[in-house]
Amino acid sequence: MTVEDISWEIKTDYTRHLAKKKMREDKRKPFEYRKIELENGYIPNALGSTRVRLGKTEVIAGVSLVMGTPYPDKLNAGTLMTSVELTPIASPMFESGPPRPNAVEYARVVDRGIRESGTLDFEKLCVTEGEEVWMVILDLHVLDYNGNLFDAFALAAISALLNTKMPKYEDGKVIREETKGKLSVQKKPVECTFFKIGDMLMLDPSLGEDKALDARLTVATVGDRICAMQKGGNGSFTMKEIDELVDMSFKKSKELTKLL
Amino acid sequence: MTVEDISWEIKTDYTRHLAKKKMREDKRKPFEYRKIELENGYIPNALGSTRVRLGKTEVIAGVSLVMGTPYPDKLNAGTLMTSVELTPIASPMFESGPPRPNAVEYARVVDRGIRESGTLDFEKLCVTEGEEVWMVILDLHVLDYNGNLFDAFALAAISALLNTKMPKYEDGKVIREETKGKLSVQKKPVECTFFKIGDMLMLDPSLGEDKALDARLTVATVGDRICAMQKGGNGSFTMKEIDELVDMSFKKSKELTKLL
Amino acid sequence: MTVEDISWEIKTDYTRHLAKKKMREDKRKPFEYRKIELENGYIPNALGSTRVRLGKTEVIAGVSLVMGTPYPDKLNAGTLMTSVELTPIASPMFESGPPRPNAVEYARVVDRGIRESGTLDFEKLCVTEGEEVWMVILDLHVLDYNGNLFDAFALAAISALLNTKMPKYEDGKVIREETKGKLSVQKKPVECTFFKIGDMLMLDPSLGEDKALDARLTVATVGDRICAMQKGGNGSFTMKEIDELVDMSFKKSKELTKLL
Amino acid sequence: MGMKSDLKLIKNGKRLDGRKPDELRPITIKAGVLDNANGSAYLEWGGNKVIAGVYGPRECLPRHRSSPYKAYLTYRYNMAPFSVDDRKRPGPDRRSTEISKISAEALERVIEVEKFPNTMINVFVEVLQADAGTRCAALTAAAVAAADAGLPMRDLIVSCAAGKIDDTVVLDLGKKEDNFGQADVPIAILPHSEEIVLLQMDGDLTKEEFKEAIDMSVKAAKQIYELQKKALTERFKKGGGKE
Amino acid sequence: MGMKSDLKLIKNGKRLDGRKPDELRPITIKAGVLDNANGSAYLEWGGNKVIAGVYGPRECLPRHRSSPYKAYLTYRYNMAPFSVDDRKRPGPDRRSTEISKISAEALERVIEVEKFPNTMINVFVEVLQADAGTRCAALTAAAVAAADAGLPMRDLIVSCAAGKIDDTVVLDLGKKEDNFGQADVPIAILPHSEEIVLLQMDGDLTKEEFKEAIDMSVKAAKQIYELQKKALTERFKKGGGKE
Amino acid sequence: MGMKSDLKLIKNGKRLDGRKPDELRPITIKAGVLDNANGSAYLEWGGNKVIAGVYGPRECLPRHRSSPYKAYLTYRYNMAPFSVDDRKRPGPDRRSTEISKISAEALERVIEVEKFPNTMINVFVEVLQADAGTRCAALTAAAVAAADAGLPMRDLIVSCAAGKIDDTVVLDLGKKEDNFGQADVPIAILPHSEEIVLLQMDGDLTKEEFKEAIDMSVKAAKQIYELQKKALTERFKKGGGKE
Repeated sequence: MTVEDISWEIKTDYTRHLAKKKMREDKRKPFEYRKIELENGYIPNALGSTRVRLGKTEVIAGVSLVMGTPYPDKLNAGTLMTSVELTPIASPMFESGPPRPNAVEYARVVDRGIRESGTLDFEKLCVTEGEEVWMVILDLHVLDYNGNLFDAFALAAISALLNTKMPKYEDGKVIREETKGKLSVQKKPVECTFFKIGDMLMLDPSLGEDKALDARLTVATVGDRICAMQKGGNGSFTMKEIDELVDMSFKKSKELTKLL
Repeated sequence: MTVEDISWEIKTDYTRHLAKKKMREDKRKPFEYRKIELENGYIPNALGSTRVRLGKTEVIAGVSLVMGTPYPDKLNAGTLMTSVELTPIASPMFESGPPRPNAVEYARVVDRGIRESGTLDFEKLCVTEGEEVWMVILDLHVLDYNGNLFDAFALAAISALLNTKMPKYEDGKVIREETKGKLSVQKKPVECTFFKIGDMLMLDPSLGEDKALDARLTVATVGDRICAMQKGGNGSFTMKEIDELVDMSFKKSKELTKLL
Repeated sequence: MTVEDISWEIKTDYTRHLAKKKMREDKRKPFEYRKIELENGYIPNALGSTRVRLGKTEVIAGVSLVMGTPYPDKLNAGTLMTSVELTPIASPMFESGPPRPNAVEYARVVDRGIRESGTLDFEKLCVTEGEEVWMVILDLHVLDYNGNLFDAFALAAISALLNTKMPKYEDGKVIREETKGKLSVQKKPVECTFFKIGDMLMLDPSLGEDKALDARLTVATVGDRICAMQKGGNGSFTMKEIDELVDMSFKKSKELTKLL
Repeated sequence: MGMKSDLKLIKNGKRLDGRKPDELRPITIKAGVLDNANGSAYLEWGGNKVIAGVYGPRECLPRHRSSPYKAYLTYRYNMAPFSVDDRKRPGPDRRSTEISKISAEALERVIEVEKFPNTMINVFVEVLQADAGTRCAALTAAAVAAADAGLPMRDLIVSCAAGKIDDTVVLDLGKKEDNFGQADVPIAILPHSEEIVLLQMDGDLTKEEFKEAIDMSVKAAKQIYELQKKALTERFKKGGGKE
Repeated sequence: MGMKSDLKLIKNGKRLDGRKPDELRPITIKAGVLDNANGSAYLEWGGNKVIAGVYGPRECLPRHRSSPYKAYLTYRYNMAPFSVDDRKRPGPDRRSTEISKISAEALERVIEVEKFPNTMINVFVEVLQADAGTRCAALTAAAVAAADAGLPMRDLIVSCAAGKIDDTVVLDLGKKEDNFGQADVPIAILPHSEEIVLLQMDGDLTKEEFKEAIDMSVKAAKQIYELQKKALTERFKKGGGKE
Repeated sequence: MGMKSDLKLIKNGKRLDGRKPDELRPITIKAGVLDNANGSAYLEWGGNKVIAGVYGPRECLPRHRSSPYKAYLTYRYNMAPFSVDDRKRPGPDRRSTEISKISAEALERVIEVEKFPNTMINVFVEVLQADAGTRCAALTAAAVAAADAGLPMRDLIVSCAAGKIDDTVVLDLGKKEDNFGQADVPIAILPHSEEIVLLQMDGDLTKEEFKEAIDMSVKAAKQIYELQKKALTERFKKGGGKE
């Protein structure tokens, strides 16, 4: 046990103690998001990019478009790759090195939300069947980690895709300098992350709540449909709780969609 | 020194003590194999597969056939790759991670036995000279490690090759669903692993004997020819002992060949 | 702190103590190189090779020529790759494993000296524009590390390039056995590594001086031009000191060039 | 989820393999199949073949992972290279890393890790043959292996998936249903308390469809739980040791 | 340095972006921009956007790196995948490894590491957008972040490059000048003592040109130093915490 | 073993390089060639050039490898990238991993590791130029380097190979004989006791041919042993230090 471990133990006890009294350290209501700010085009070099601040959590999404070959089982479709870097600048808990399970989970849950909702028309991303297709690469970078990376990443991702310019492709060459319109984005999925401490259900965990939570549920929705879900944490949900959170996710997703 | 190390020290002393009196813990005679069971086609998804139980050691071999390019120095020949995974489910001694020297040695000794005996007609595996050849991939997986993986792997490998179906290859595509005959297998090499504790020579080391042995000798034979050998362990053999073991390997290999 | 750390601390104190009195352990003058020996063609298998001994430091450079594809932004030019292996045989300080920052720095500084001086005519190394170009691979290997690997590597590198034979290339095949003339080498850059302990400036650090130095400056020159520089170490140089060392580098580089 | 396709997955109320919408594929479970592992289980589920082994509580390595409050629990979901049609490269990929993470979190809910501070418990599941639904098969087997290892547990875990094909909610997707279907919802529950300890979803579902899928899985879980119990009972009758 | 090209980089004494030979691109610096890091700075320099964060002194991990004489100082220069036109693969490459090494050596000259034995101090710089001169921008930001962290320092560090294009020595190369120029000389100095703590050079320079380049950078460093001070002053006025 | 070929490897009882069947290629050995290593040896064998260096006994890292009964012995066989016609990528591959493993086991038989509990002894062999038979050349050099390091040893080790070409058993295969031959049997023996500490074989041999190959190698080993002794004698005459 390091000093830091002990300090987290104390904070966690306090967060749990508050939750028992239906309170949160930052005075938020159970289903209230922290302040959210989006800045599109933050990285002019990138074809698409968005910086998101969710309270003191700060992330950047950048979109690259690269010419590649299709998967053998989908010869007429482009591809999507989502990559998360938990850079150590963002938190004393992050370390340099290859992606850890946390980073993989963030990337896969965001990826699923976009992929399963039909946000991208992969067939439109095919240039020559079986040979040349656009690969959409979505890079998610965190600068300051203060809880709830799922929602921050997902929001940055869809917003960056929505403002992504299509480069020209001529004579086998991608010409980034000349763009022709925007990437075709057909849906606007968003993700809401709920959590449970003791019996209390809440939304948008802060850093302390991320460490203290028993169970976590991320729901990705688009309109009146669910397109992806992920439960995490060592605790559990009852079926009733999950129903309640799914209902709530439709409500809260409207707030998020307005920001796009 | 962990508790486990100490416990192994005691077991090793006992194994060595028995060997001095020409005895084995499981009452076997010096050149007696444990009970061997083969189950071909254990993995219906694989083109060829065999599960082998050698006493309480349990391994599976699976064969894949993939279209690839030939080596620049053998343009008219297919290729063979043998890979061993010592999965941690099989023993408290195995760890997750990249293959360790042990795994590499198992793979290379099994590979040599097959390759050097002329078991596969690599020229027949060539589809278009210099361009397309079949790559035979032999995956060896262990579920329970109780000594003598060399012989268990080698037996699973040759048996799996013998029951491997050739997929169809048409218009640049491998069609796994349709097979046309079997992989051409011309020989049936087997491997016998002997070992020495003190002055005593024995066959088929159990787990305890694997840890207690001074020296180990694996002999791969096919008919009346030797095709591969490998000595291991920190001890040594005299020339006379090696002669004796080579003679014995021709005898015991007949027993194994009968199982194929 | 290990025994070795403490022993180095004592040696370092002594080296620094000597430097204060303008002395060096091996009695050299400040700007005097240790004895340098070059042996070209040391590895007959390699197309070009040189062994360099600089005092008790011993390195080997080997040159390979491989047919490859050009970089997308230089379709009519061959390429150069410089790789350093700090093999653990050469020093108790080196460990097996992937290249560490030290090795990367050596490789990149040597590479820059050659690349920036125009030593290689990369356009001549193009066989078919956009498709086939020669890749020059320079492998630097150390057998005994006793200080100043920068200069030893750089000298071995340029000398090995100067004696590199061009293999024949016919019908899409490299024929190493038949060579046609030599690799075209247009310049002879050399590197001089200076260092500072306290206020004293010196050349060619021994092992002890490499560990005791405050700051290090490598200057690569060719004729009357500077083509690369690299400062290292936790200390600093004044502008006046750097001027003095640049002047000195032109003087000392003549000594080195004579050896080629 | 799936690729677009004209393939009809339901005809006359029956699925491609003849099952009804709420019907499981055949499942067999056997406990105590490995000699080295402290507990183990072999499970066949349709064409899936998985084997689970549990080691521990044992000395925690690396040391800095150990906790004074509970055992360090690891879960490794691993597909054998020959388990799928196109050979899988050995070693963990992103998919198996994610499955391992959420399965460990689910298991930690039932194994009483707080009884074994400063130790580790390692759960390994090998997928020998894959036929859709491997993560559920793996976790269902792992729970039996943990019980076979004699670890104190709050409950078992049963894992099962439901999904949507041809606009119909169905239980336990098969391989083609997985490839060409519209949604998949793997869950894991504790059979007694009906707590949900694992839940994923991908595809396209209305709220009602989602609820229907969960209900279907929860019902099926009871059936699977009976098979788990049976396997453990047979095992305890027979006594220890690999047969 | 650069590729051969017919591109004229200087016309009528002006550079492609209209700058005079000894003119810097616009620079803005802001201190205290991150919540988690003990000190931080955001810096824009032409089209470059970099953010620096400093952690420590804190417990040294791995332990064997700790020294009884000083803090173990690390520096990580990292380019975000989207910072350049052609996506950069995540993780360190040889170029960033070298930059990190020499930047750490430069910083160690000014941070009083000997005051914190047995600890470590970690400096991270993320290049969010790259536009030539990122290593100088990164180190200039890192010095501000270290000061913002309240670390005792002998001086600040200012880093800047000069180079040669069209046979003329110029300050602070832009992207095209970097690609098609003849030489580049990044340096870092301590603004008060004018000690040079980082120096690299590649290209083709006479002794006189080299001296001219250094002089130009040293002069520019004074300007940049004023911006660093301003950023820190504003920060201290406003007080702690991320705004 | 080899590729099929019409190449005749033996004509009129002579091999391609003029050797008789039981004739070694020329061998020269020199001890004490490195300054840093505690013991070292340089060996040329036909076109092979190898250099061996031994460090230790020294502090065992990582610690958990140390044993209270003996020194932890490591052996690293490494081919320099330029040692072969087609450049070898730096770092260990499967072949060198296997060679390192069995060579370490052979060396452990003669170095009295039990005299140095809790330490490690590291043997490094660099193959600078390869010309068939490198594993034998490497181990033969390593034994001399270990003796040069002053390590207590039960005996030296001599390694040598015999094989079959054109249906004839021959000693010490050259490069073409290795590529197009029928069998190769590298062994290592202790010259005094004639114990066999390393033995590999691949190809196609009858029992009689195998015996003939071993006999041939054992005889040759005596010759090589004389060269090892000579190298060490010269070394001890001259005294310590790299010349």
